[in-house]
Amino acid sequence: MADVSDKRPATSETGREDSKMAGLSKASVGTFLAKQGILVAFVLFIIGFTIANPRFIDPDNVLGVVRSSAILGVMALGVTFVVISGNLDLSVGSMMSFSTIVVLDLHDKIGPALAIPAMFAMTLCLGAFIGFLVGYLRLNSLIVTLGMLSAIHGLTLTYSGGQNMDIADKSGTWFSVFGQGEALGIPVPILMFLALAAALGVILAKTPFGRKVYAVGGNGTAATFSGIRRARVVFACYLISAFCVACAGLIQASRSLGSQNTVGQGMELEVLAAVILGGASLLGGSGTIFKTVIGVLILGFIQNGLLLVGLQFYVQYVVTWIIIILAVWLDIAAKRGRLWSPIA
Amino acid sequence: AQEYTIGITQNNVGVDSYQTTYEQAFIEAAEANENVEVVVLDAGGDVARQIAQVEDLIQQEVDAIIIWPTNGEAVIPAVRKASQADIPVIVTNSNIAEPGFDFVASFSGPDNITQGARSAEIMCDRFTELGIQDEAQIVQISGQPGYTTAIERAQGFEDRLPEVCPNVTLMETQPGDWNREKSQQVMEAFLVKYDDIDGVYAGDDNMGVGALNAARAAGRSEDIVFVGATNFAVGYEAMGEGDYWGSIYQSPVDDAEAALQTALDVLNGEDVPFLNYFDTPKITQDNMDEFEKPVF
Amino acid sequence: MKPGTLSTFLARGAIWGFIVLELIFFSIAGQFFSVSDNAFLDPANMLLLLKQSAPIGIIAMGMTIIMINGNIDLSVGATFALAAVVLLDSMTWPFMAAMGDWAIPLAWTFALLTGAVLGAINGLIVWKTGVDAFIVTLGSMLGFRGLVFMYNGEQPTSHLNWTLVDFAEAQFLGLHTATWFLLGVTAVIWVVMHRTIHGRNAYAIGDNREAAINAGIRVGPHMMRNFVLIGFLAALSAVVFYSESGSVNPNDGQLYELWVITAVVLGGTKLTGGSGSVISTLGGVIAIQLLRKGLGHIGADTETVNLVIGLILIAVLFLDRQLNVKGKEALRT
Amino acid sequence: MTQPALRLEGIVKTFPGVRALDGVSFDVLPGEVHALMGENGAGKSTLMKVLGGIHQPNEGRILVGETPAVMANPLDAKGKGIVFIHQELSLAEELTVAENIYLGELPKKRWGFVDWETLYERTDRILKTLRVGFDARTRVGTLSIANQQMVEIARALTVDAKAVIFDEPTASLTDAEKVVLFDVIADLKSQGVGIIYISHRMEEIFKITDRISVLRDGQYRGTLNTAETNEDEVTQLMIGRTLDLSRNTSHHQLGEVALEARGLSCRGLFEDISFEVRKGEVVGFYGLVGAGRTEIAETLFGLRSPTAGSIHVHGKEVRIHSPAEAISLGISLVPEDRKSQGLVLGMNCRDNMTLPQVGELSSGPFTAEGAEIAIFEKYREKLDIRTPSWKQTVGNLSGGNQQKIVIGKWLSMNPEVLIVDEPTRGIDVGSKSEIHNLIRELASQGYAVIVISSEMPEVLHVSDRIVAMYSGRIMRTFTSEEVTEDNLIQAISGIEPGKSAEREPVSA
Ligand SMILES: Nc1ncnc2c1ncn2[C@@H]1O[C@H](COP(=O)(O)OP(=O)(O)OP(=O)(O)O)[C@@H](O)[C@H]1O
Ligand SMILES: Nc1ncnc2c1ncn2[C@@H]1O[C@H](COP(=O)(O)OP(=O)(O)OP(=O)(O)O)[C@@H](O)[C@H]1O
Ligand SMILES: [Mg+2]
Ligand SMILES: [Mg+2]
Repeated sequence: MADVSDKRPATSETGREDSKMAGLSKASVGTFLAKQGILVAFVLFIIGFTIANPRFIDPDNVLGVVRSSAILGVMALGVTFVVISGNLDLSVGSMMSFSTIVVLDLHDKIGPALAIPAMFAMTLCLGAFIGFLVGYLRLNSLIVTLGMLSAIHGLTLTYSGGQNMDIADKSGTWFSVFGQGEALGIPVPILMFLALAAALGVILAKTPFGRKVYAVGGNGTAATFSGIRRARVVFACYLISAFCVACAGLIQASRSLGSQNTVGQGMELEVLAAVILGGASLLGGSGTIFKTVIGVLILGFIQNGLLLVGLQFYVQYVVTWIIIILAVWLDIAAKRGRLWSPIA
Repeated sequence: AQEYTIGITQNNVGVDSYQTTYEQAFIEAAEANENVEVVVLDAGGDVARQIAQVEDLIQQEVDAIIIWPTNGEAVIPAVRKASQADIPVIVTNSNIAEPGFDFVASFSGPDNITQGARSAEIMCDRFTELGIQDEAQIVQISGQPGYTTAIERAQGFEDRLPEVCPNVTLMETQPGDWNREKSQQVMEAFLVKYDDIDGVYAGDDNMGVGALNAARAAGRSEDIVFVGATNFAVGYEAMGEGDYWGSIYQSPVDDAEAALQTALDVLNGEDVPFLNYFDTPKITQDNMDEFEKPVF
Repeated sequence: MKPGTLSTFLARGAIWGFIVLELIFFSIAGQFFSVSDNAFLDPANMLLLLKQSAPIGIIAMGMTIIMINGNIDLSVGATFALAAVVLLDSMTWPFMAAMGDWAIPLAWTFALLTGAVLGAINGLIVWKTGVDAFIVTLGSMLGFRGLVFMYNGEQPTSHLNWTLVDFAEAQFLGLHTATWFLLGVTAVIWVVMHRTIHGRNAYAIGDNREAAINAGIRVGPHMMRNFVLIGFLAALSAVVFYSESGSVNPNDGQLYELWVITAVVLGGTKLTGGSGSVISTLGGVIAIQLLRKGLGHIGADTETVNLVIGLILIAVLFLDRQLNVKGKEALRT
Repeated sequence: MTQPALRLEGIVKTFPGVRALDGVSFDVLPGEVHALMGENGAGKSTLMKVLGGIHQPNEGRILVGETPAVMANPLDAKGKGIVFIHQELSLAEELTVAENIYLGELPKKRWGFVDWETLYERTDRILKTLRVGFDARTRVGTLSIANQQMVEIARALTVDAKAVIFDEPTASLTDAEKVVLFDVIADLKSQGVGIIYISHRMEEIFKITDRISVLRDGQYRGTLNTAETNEDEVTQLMIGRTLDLSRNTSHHQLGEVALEARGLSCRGLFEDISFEVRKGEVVGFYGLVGAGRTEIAETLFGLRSPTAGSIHVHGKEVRIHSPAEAISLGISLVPEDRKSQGLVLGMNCRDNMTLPQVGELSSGPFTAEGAEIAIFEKYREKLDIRTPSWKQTVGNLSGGNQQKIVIGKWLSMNPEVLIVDEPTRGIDVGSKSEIHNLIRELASQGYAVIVISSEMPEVLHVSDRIVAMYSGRIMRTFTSEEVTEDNLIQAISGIEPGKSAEREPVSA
């Protein structure tokens, strides 16, 4: 549209430019904070813990923390998809117990080469079942996965007869590579975590499927109106989550070559905390894999840091509480540009 | 003989294989005896649920109630209700608190305090063998916070250790929640934090093996004496491999059978001692051949 | 009858229909599997059912409001435990011990205050920081639990007061003390939700928070009041339950939040807020308790109980939705 | 001169990357209807939100009467007698009409109990003056959008207002309801209330307002006396040029039948709908709210299952089970409600616009961001979408610009059959005529277009044929030569020439 009346004096034009330039650095710091508030929080914790106990950043310790966070982390990657698509997955903990027990049991029965794919298939079936209920039947995901938390636990107990599951020949199996192996000096669990994070991060950020996940979580109705098959997307998210759980179960099983039925119990909330700490909204439509990784690391380092400082576990609880809230608060305060909530 | 219906409410089946094996052994023992029918309930670790289950058993008019308390004190009023309804109550595995003794016919189970003490002795003996009884530093990984068994074992251990090995230092205690994985994480942190760890006491073998795994990964398992309790199959194997020093032998099958037998004895009007401890001997690499490998 | 009333009734009534199904099933199955000669439907057993529903039920009433508000509270289990610790421990304080049985009401007050204060802490954080209630209470679930442990280490906190136990075990008009509390709380919350301005605003805020803000409702303090309320109710639940049992393990109340939420959602309250009813929540609570009791009655083992409870939750949800869908013209979105 | 009821001085409001208001000053006299006009995104709603205490201005001040007032929050504004009827519906759907109207100030009894009697009585009194067909106890969620808008409007009558702000109140109202609204405004006016009236509809502006203030790019452009000006002058001030708004006279070569419905029915919603759209043709669907037009569109788009009848695309009978299938058949739908159906508000502009084709655009397994940005830029220019960049979150755009994103989203699909449902709701005059031209242009390129609209001028302007609907049935189909305003109104009111006035309606 032609516009002739819009003339401003040249001086004011440049004046505005100048003020923009001056504001730029400040503004860009602001935007950075707003975008990566959680990262900033993370760095602050690291510094704090290091001052409290310098061993904290000992490379061995760091590797150790990342390695033991890997199991939680791998699960959190999958749950990130589910949460972004606007749903919840509380069943990952007991599903992980299931995969661990199954793969350990099958290891001795049919050998690791068959046990691993068999376990993945079974875990994916569970994921597909949840995906069907939540995606196609549109049942409330919180209750469905809460129900599955209990049901899968029952399934695991039935499968194992409630017994611990241990591999008979612990030293003679290559199966231990997933949990205890190293490549290039880096533990395999970390490599698996990073590889999965990279792959899933790309899927989420760079593929049409990822875009659809955001759309379905952001506004499911609008997504349907845009020709997105919502049920299919949700279904796929649960499959991804189950796949990640299976990977976590694999690492877990391989790490100790034996396990109890409750190995993943209670992890669902930790996983969710990591995802949320990473800034994903429970309402769906927001979050990224990178931030989830940060969320996972924050949780892992908090736990480890507090152990190193030597606090009683219950003091750790309290400190974890404070840190989680501070981290999320910092994150959203940076986003909205003010510390206190505008709610009257 | 007379037909009896016996109800049992367990603490938390499925949380570890000890309790699961106990449940199975209990059912098998009951099936083997044609005079008994059993109602087997699981409180899932929740006191409220356990109290409700006792109420339900009273309502169902069973002949005797066996209870594995989730909390040795909280169940006292429920137990009182049972005794007011003239139903004898047998406590199993971990005892209820003293004010409840009046309402209980008998206790049958292991003595967790003694177990803790024995673990301390095993540890001390080993240190003495190695000649480090005057400088050794140890850490403890305890069971799920708040559970009687966990508390009693820790207490027995901590009380006994200074008596037998006054110069051994217990540097730190952290809970491993009866969980192998959790215990492994705790141990990983200990290994970073302390350059010199000579011994680890774990509240059960499951956690003990978790700690062992951590030490193995760090290449420090050789230098550490691992002592647990409730000898699990994994612990037994690790002992066989020479990585794990000792534990306390406690069979859930004995535990369950003792509980059922005590209940039957009470019902048959026999004289039963109030405290019916079954023996839980020490097991170490030295004497492990005398024991069968645990089934759980 | 207005169009839609029937379907609303069916939808709202789904949980009661389910309860009836459960009763029928367990009565019949009980004939075959139960070792007991007493019928499942025995009135005394049903009265027990109500009593046993109280600990979860009282908290669920508070959770209903919180969820109608569009929030959630995961810390109720820990609040429950901490209030219980205060209740039982305070009675051993020297000046309280000196008061004899008069210490009881005071101890109750302390416990209830504890709950309210913990709720206020949650509410204040939600209000002032704008952090989502899910995260705030997920954090305080840990934090409050930490406080419980700090109070008395890993030891259980106990104080067995038989006066208190007798009071808690008493029956009035056939109903147990706990049942009276449950029904009383349900009635009060019902009145609050349907008759008071606070209750109506709760619906409005959950339904469309922006609209509520635009209309000048002070959303922050409103939500805070609800958190105080649920903290209070969690403490009340503890007071009712621990008066009878007299001892609290530091990890008591774990997973209560999940059961409470399940009951509330089974009762038809939307997780997104804006709609829900305390009466249906009561139905949800009873349905869960019935399930546990019934499975115990027919002697199901642990594996089966876990499996069945999980699948039934899903089945109820499915049933509920089938009934709901028929009421609306289906737009396939 | 009388004391102004309300006065704004030098208001500045910035959002990250946007200077939404740039020193705006104007005043409203008591008993005056003051129009606020401007293009989409000019800052009208933002200015009103500043007045209503929803936003805080960066600079400038507000005077109510003579006293400077700070509106820290909506409650403050309300307390100072400023009532705000929002552009986007701001209602709690689960609550009743009465509760919504008195939201935030339900009448109280002792102990915080609601005084239901007073509430219902007052509400019913208000509803009576609004002549609506629902009562105080109706749940708002069951009302049509138009009726929900009436509930919003009813809020203006609850308090002793000094000033009432109407932000595009007529965007989803039909003529009958508009008449009621104008009566209400006249009434308020006679009580000496100052009224700010925002609308993109010239005829309304000239019918009811006294003065017109114009905003452009967040800047105040001047105030005109309505009686002394005309549409061209206002348009010139708003967009810098004048427009030609007339009836459609152009005709394209019509091609084969692109889409045909035969005896299509959906129980309770519409019955026995038969029509066809040819390539190159624009068919307008006109009718009252609730006539069932949206439902027909939804059925064609695979969102509803018809209970009878058939749909034919290019002569072949098809069954459409989902929007995805409809899209693959070349059908696009610009939905009625942009907020809930059209947009993912939390997503950025580009992603929203390319959402339906994100899969097709992809290069290999990855999204083709460059191609997507190109599409966005193309339609940003074509539709004059005002946004700092494609990265802007759609929820932060002005209402009209949001609508343009939805339109762009479906245009960019190059559909063979384009269905647009109320396409220009909330769109400014300039862009509106752009969109109309675009629709004509698409038709000339051989697309088949269905336009559903409740605005008669719009239907008349763009359509080759007009289908008049009443209560779920097609009453009559007009060619653009036959149609007059009179016979169109007759048809949509259920009056058929030569027959008795009422036919039995489909829905209850
Ligand atoms: N919360 C916000 N964050 C960022 N930008 C905003 C926000 N709200 C409004 N804007 C921007 O401010 C400008 C003015 O928007 P406003 O809603 O006031 O326009 P309007 O005149 O009401 O337009 P319409 O006629 O389309 O309703 C637009 O460019 C819009 O994108
Ligand atoms: N009188 C009414 N009372 C309650 N709801 C109604 C009424 N009329 C219509 N509705 C609902 O309002 C919505 C809008 O009406 P509908 O889409 O049928 O009309 P339409 O012909 O598309 O008109 P428009 O496009 O102008 O809204 C529909 O969901 C319909 O169910
Ligand atoms: Mg606007
Ligand atoms: Mg419509």
